[in-house]
Amino acid sequence: MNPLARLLEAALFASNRPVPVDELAALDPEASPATVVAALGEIRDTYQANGHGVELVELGDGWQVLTRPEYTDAIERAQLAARPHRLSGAALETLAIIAYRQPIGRAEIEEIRGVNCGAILKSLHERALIDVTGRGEGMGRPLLYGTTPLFLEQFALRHLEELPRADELAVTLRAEPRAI
Amino acid sequence: MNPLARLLEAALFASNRPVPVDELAALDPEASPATVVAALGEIRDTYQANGHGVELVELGDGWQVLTRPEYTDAIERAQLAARPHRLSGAALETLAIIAYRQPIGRAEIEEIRGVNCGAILKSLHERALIDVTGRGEGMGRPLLYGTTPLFLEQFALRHLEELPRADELAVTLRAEPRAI
Amino acid sequence: MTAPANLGDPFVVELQQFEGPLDLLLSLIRDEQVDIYDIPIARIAEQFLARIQTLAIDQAAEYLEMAARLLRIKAQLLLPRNQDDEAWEDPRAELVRRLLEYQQVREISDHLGRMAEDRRSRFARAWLPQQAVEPPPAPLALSLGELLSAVDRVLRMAREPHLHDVVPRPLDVDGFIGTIRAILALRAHARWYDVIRPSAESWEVLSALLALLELARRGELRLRQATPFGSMVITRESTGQAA
Repeated sequence: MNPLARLLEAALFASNRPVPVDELAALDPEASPATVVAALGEIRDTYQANGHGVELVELGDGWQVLTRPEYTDAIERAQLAARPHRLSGAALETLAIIAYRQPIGRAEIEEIRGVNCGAILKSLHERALIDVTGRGEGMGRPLLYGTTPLFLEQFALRHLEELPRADELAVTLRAEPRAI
Repeated sequence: MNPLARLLEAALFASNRPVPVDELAALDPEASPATVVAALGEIRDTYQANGHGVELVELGDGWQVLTRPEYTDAIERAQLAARPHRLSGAALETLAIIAYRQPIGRAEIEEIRGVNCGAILKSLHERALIDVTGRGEGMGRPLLYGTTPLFLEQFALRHLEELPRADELAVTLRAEPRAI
Repeated sequence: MTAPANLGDPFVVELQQFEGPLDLLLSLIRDEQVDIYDIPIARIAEQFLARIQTLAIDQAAEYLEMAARLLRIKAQLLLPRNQDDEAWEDPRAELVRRLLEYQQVREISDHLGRMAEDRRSRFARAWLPQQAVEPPPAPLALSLGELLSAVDRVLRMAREPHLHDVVPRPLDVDGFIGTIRAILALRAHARWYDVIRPSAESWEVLSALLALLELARRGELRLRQATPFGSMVITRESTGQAA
């Protein structure tokens, strides 16, 4: 591909939206709308001639590179059939704290883990492993979290009492929250 | 390009982060990691031979299509995309220490750098370049830090072993300072 | 890193280009072209003190701590010693080790800086038109064993509520006496936070306090507090000894 076509391909790839011809022309002081259109044609032909998985299309008022529709389906199917996802160590730790200490607020979880847990709580909630079960007392009435029926199902438990009890847990995790 | 290479190209274009080989292999039930790696090679060669504005690189724990560096300035000038902020020297030093000594606590990092690192650790943690990986022994059970997969990704490293080894550094640290 | 030659200009601006006292020290060693294994402490300490004349307050403690250490090493080197004393340890040894270690860190961070620069100059796909049809998350693979080992990790991570052993930390009053003298050698007045960094541990706070009281007793400085709980002003006494 010629130098202008390469530059346009890079710009279309990096842009967070479809790009109109006049903005593409601004990339190179020597380019005109006509040379840009010609270069876009070269990109489109290259994608077609060499059998690529992507194509160049003009939609609305701009140009964009899109994956070809037949592969979009394959990608979606593959994601559905993807290997089961493993929770990260941090997510498992947060889940463990909630399972043993529910209902429990975010501040208390963060106190135990020593780090911010906002993103992890959000993702566990999206995966329906935890849910909001109430609001605590005190400043701002914090949200309290507990585990869901799906949590039991995932761990093949009938009820929470089936979780193994470690005596140590009684001390550290079942301890009453500190009075504030 | 062969059908598997097209499918992989489409999948790589559909992602804005590196995709591991096993995830790519899951796209096609008949693909194996070996055929995927061969197809990735074909994509990379096609980009090079036909003069594209993008290239296929291996980084983090996967493969990613990225724009070629020579187009960055023009794309940024045209305001189609912006480079992320550069990390400060202090942040780079702190990351260097954590990358080599992980898991490591704050006191030890401060001992090596000779300055307070609290604010920098907080900001590196917020940028998800480091994470808490445990707690150390001793007084106050200090938090221990390690680097994240995003760290590799943002430094275009495939794995930690790509960092220079101690014996490749100009200053090789002797266990004992030379007798004077 | 070219030092500004303007003599009327304080060094504050210049110090901001250093990442800390070790960085400044390494740069002095480079500028003076001296052997890192045989540092002429007296000369380097003098240069170091000259450079930190006008410190921004928030950096003071770390640089002054290093100044005090250099002066202490200088004093130790002046002590007479027996030529064939096998047990003699060069007082510079620990400093040399730290400088070498820090120099290694600098090298690695330069390397990381280059790698980051390389990655920064390439853009990833910014616009993903397929985002609208984001597939549901993949199924989860979870086992009770994993959950329990997470519990175990949490237990190991959690702060133990009441099982702290109280370990007596040795106080370093002499060290702080050195620091305070170094500060008062540079200026007539100082405040508490010039002596100790805000995040100091309690043994450091105690050491600093004892050092201040000791120096006040010896007549080297005067302590004044205008209001109860007000900030403490440390003033050099004219008879005070210079560091």
